[in-house]
Amino acid sequence: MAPVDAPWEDKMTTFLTRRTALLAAATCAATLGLTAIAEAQTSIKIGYAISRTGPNTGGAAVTTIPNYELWVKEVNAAGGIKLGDKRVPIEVVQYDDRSNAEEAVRALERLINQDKVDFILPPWGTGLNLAVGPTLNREGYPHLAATAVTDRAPELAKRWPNSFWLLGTSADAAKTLVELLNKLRDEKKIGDTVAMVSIADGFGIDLSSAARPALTNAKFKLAYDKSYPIGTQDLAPIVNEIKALNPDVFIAFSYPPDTLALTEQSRIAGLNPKVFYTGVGTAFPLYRQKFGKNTEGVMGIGGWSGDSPAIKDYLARHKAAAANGAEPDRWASAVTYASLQMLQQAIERVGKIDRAAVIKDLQTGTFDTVIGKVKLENNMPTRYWWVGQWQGGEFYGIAPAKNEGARTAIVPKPAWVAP
Amino acid sequence: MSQGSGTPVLTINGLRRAFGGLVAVNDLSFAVAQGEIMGLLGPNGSGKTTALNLISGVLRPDAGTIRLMGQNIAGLASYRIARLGLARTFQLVRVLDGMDCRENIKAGLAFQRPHLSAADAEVRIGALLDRVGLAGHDRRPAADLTYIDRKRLELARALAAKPRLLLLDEWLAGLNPSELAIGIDLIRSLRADGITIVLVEHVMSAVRALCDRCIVMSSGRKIAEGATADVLSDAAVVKAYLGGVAADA
Amino acid sequence: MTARVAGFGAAALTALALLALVPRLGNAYYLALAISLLQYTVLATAWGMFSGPTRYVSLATTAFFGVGAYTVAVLGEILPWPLVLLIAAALGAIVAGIVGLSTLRLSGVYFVIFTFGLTELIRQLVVWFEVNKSRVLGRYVFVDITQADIYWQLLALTAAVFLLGWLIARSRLGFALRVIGEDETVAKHCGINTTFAKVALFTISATVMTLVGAIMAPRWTYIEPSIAFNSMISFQVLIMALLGGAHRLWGPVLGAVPLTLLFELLSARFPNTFTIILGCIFLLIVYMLPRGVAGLLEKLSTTAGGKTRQRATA
Amino acid sequence: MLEVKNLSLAYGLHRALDGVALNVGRREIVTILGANGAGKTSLLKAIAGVVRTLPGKQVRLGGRDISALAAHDIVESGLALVPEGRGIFGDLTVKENLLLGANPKRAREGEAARREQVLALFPRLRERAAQIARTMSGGEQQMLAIGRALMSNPDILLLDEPSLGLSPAMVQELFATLLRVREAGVGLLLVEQNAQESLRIADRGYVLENGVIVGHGTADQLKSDPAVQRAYLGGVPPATASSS
Amino acid sequence: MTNAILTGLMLGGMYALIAMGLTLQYGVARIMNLSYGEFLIAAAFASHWLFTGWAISPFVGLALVVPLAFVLNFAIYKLLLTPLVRRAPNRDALEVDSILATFGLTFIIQGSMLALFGGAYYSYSFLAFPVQFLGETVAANRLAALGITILLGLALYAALTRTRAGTAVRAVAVDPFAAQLVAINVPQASALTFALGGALVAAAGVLVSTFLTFSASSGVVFTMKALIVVVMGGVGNMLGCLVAGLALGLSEALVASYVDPGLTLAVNFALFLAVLLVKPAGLFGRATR
Repeated sequence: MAPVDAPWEDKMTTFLTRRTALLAAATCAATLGLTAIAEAQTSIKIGYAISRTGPNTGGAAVTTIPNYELWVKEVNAAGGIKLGDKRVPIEVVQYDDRSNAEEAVRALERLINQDKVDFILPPWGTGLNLAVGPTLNREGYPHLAATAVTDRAPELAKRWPNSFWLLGTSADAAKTLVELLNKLRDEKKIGDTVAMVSIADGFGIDLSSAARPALTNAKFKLAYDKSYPIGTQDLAPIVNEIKALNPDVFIAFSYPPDTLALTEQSRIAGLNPKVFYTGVGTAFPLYRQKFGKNTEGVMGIGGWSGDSPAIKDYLARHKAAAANGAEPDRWASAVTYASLQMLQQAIERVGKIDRAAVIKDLQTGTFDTVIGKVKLENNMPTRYWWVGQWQGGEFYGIAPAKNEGARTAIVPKPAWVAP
Repeated sequence: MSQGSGTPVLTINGLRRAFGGLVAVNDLSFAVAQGEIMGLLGPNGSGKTTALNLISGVLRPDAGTIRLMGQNIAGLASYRIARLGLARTFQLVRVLDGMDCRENIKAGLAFQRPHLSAADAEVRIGALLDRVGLAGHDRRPAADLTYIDRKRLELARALAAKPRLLLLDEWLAGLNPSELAIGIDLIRSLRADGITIVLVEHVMSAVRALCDRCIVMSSGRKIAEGATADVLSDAAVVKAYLGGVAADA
Repeated sequence: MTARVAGFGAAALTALALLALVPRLGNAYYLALAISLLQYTVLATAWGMFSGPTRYVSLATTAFFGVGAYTVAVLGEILPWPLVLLIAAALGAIVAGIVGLSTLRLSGVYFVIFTFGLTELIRQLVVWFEVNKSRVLGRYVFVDITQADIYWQLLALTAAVFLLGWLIARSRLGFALRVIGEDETVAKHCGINTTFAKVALFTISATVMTLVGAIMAPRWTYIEPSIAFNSMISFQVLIMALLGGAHRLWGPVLGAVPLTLLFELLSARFPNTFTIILGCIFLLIVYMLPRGVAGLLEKLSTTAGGKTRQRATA
Repeated sequence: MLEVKNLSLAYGLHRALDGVALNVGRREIVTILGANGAGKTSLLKAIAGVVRTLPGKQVRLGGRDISALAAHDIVESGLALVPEGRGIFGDLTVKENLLLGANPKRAREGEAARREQVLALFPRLRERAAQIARTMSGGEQQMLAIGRALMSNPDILLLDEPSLGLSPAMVQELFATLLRVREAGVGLLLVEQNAQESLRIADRGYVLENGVIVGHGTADQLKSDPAVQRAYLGGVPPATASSS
Repeated sequence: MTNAILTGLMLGGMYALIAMGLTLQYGVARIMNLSYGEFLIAAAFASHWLFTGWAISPFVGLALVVPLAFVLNFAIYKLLLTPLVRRAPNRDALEVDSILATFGLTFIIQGSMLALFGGAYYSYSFLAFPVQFLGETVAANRLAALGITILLGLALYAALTRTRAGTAVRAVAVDPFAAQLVAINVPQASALTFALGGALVAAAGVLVSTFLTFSASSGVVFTMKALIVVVMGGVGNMLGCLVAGLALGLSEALVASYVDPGLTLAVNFALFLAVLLVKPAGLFGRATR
């Protein structure tokens, strides 16, 4: 199972050391005469426009909004963000972007020009993050995109040096998945027939386009490779056809409603491949709530180090703070929360509202977050969780295997059981 | 076929139109000569209005030909037929309520070829208002007109196009005796302008006063045709139309 | 009359010149808001140009808007900008012509839902094509167009639309449309080619919508079908035009401007209860202003005699 | 039975009816003569309560004031209208149309017997029971319209142009039927452009011109009135007419 | 093949189910209800709440939610829509007004649901096990929904064709003017029919929630789907609704199985557009204008 290598004390020590260093840095900054400016600052205004209505609501409500709220609450409970030697509370300005690119852009322009916010938190989703990219770049605000997956991320990071693409590229995601499958095949745990479906949306198409050549190059047999449109109400024909092909691996680059529907339909049709991998939504607490014991062995995109104390602590805090005790999803939620921690640490290190300096710090600094230590290279993290798996009611990251806290995959997936 | 003088303006041959199982116009043939006023009679539902709708292109015939000045217009779109010189009024008077009188008439002449200059159009509109007895009402909204004035306006609109053939669908219905006399004179004067007229009418006094010839329809078929006086005393016509009471006018 | 037209023209030009200065204010938010106002003004006015006189309620706004946006997504980085706009306009006109010829025999709700279905069909076909043929979904538009450029283009388009609308209203086509709106049967018997008139107007209106989509596209960097073919645009435009009063050329503006501002105000003041408040205000408007804002203005401007003429005069 | 007083109606500025008064007795056929556009149809609609009238009207049915009732309640109180254009439910079957005719509560009792009476009056309806109404011929549709109205067990039946679109033979048949309806104790108010025929079966008549009642009398009086002859009887003096 | 057809039937049944209420509301009460889908989602939430909070089976939930929806919709018609019906000079005007008013209502209902349940996705498992049916494996919840759809459809069809009250409802749809001549209280009948439509959509919401994932903002999808089915079948026509629903469901399943799942919705819309081009008033509608 998961290696529990680092003794508790060690971690504690590192933590303390790190904190001391931070404190030292802050004190340094303060003594360098920045106190005056910090004193003038009675609060830090943070703004965001998020999809509270429209088709993006489902994603934003699970992954983004609770984390923004949790973070603000925690920071303010602790007295605020430390600017120099004093803590300054966060003041929030928020809008609804109505899941609309134009509204999102305008809302941000309002935040910047009317509300004169100090920092901006990004919207949910790839499309909206790309839409607001130019604005944030032009106005020099750091842009910590924690819910966008795009293959152009490296290029975008160059084009907009203020933007940080924390969720990685779909090419990387597909590559990691195929590497995992390759390894499993080498271990003779699976054969080489793969069935792949993808949602006809930027996300699904990017991923399937990347996975297709990767699978073919790795000599996997792609027995089924189709896409389905957003809003498809019954995926039974797809599942039934795949079942007839009896593949070793089932891959679905799907969105939450389809992820649930595909899983349910697979269970009903008795599609029981050795590897069962679904897309966004697999890591949602709703998935476990709906499928209970049947989640065991299901793989999905994302994941986290479920054994790490930081994550466990984060999970507890999230549950305590969110409405109805909702849990975070096991992928982008933690990244989102981590991005907020990074922002906070960068601001505190800079010690004043200096966005250019904060961007610089984000580019170069190292951050202590719930997902571990993060150090960005070319505005992107160096490691991601690309494949996770439900094991014993928790969704653990399993690939890339070199990631700290990676668990070993359970393959083959246990057969579906009656609920 | 034609008993009137000159070439036929309208020649109809074997016209037929059915709605579902109901044959509204059945094998209808007749001709209208230049300058003639032809009465089209028959009980309500006998197919007169359907015939007018077929001629004016509102409906497409199932069979048969309709020649206007020699050109077959059967199945042609209404607007094309209108541009070929056919104008009509409607059983339930149709004026453009949202416009004033001047604009109503302008609608009748603005889309004819060749186009009139704005000044010429104004002159024609004024003359038409005068002619139908609406002088001075140019800017009055059509919706404010009385029933009889609406009828006048509708006629003026139909005349605006300088039609060769004018179809009047119960245009005299609902007029009181003095209005009726004015109306009859007005229609008669149109003939003097060389307009050929097909008149669907129930007001027998007007039919007698105006029509050279009449056609009587019943259940979609032509049951009589001829000089007005002859037709109105025809036994079959009396039975079908006048309701079993013989007429010996 | 001529003096009045000249005076009005001068006033319009002055207003245009003043509006052209908005980007100089240097406030990106005001610019963004102005862009939004212009976008909906043009869309709603174009919508009203066709739907006002003909009373066909169209939900195809998004289809044309999306075609414009997608044209930019595909060609924006390859061809010079004016050429891209030209191609977008041509595509919009062609699609509108085909749609117009095939659908104008539908009436009432059948036309409404048809136009909605059409939008979805175009969107599904674009998706399918991108997925299976070009194998990209979501295109990036990196063109050298600033926010001010977008604003000025929209402003020019707005001016063009109003000028066009004014010219059409004075033209034979405009008069024909008024007659059609009053009574289509009479129109036909007056020698009006009603099909041509309606398709022509539909095409003009659709071309304008396509251009709006094309002009707006560079604002978002990233175009995917769900962004370009967002059906909310159709609904918003419809609602704005109806609320303003589609029976006059300037009616839709009276819906587009206040509603855009209202959306903005509510989403800023009440981000969490935005929808509920919006819904309530909406209902209030429907009950209080049965003939739209334009109807209210007309009512106020007519004397107590009550001779409210409800339809447009040229 | 039916008494109407001071009935006025306006469409916009156009006054379609102005202070109309009339009455119809039990077992009586009353006809309204008038040119197209004189307001005959409006008059029947106004009595039946399906159009909004100007205030001040008084409509009494069997002594009961029904002026303020909604159209459906007027039917309940015993007045049925066969409207111009028949107003049958074209997409429903003949049977269903008749079933709906008996929708008023007053018609429920004895419904089966009344149905038999109606089907006896119009045997064609029995043959066509399962047919969709709009697929029938005009005459059959008219029979259905009258049959449906009779199913509501009316005291007063208003008929707007019942002969419309019927062949002469069928008109004769229809009017014979109307006489039988009268014998059943129903009062009939008849609007008919076929003035000759309607005066033949009517007991009394009113002349309506431009929304105003300008004359009334017994059928015979009206038939011999020269003005009536000129205006509505095609100028044919009925005195010299021989029945065919 | 059997499987694709069976899947298509179940899907088509669902489409017919979600459209049945709308065809009543629009066909009879003449209200173009843009908030229709919101009512469906509201019922889905109610069912979810009853099931997860109180362990009340959705079948029992039907008995609670449906009558409540009836009362609620009746009240909405009486309070919100009657003024519009009264002031509308003709059907077109009522259409515009009802579009605007129910659009506003959409915001209110959706906003309330967002406030109550948040924007997250909801789903629960009920009868989520495979059953053998006609030699094929299908989901029990979908099959149950199909069964109830058929029952509801038959009951409704019988009520509309076999009873006097039902015939009266159809009469209002065919000709509201003539309906008052046979002593039908048209406003009352419209209100009751609107409410019945609301009850049906609530039933659809409860059933759909047993197998579909939904969120507070997914209502509009159902509104549009229902509108398409209704318009394709012919407004106000129950049979047309069923046939159109099944045609869409079958075409979707067959295309998914034999052509390309990516084209299902495109084919659906193409089918819908083609039907309208051939029959401008829908499969079972008659062109009246």
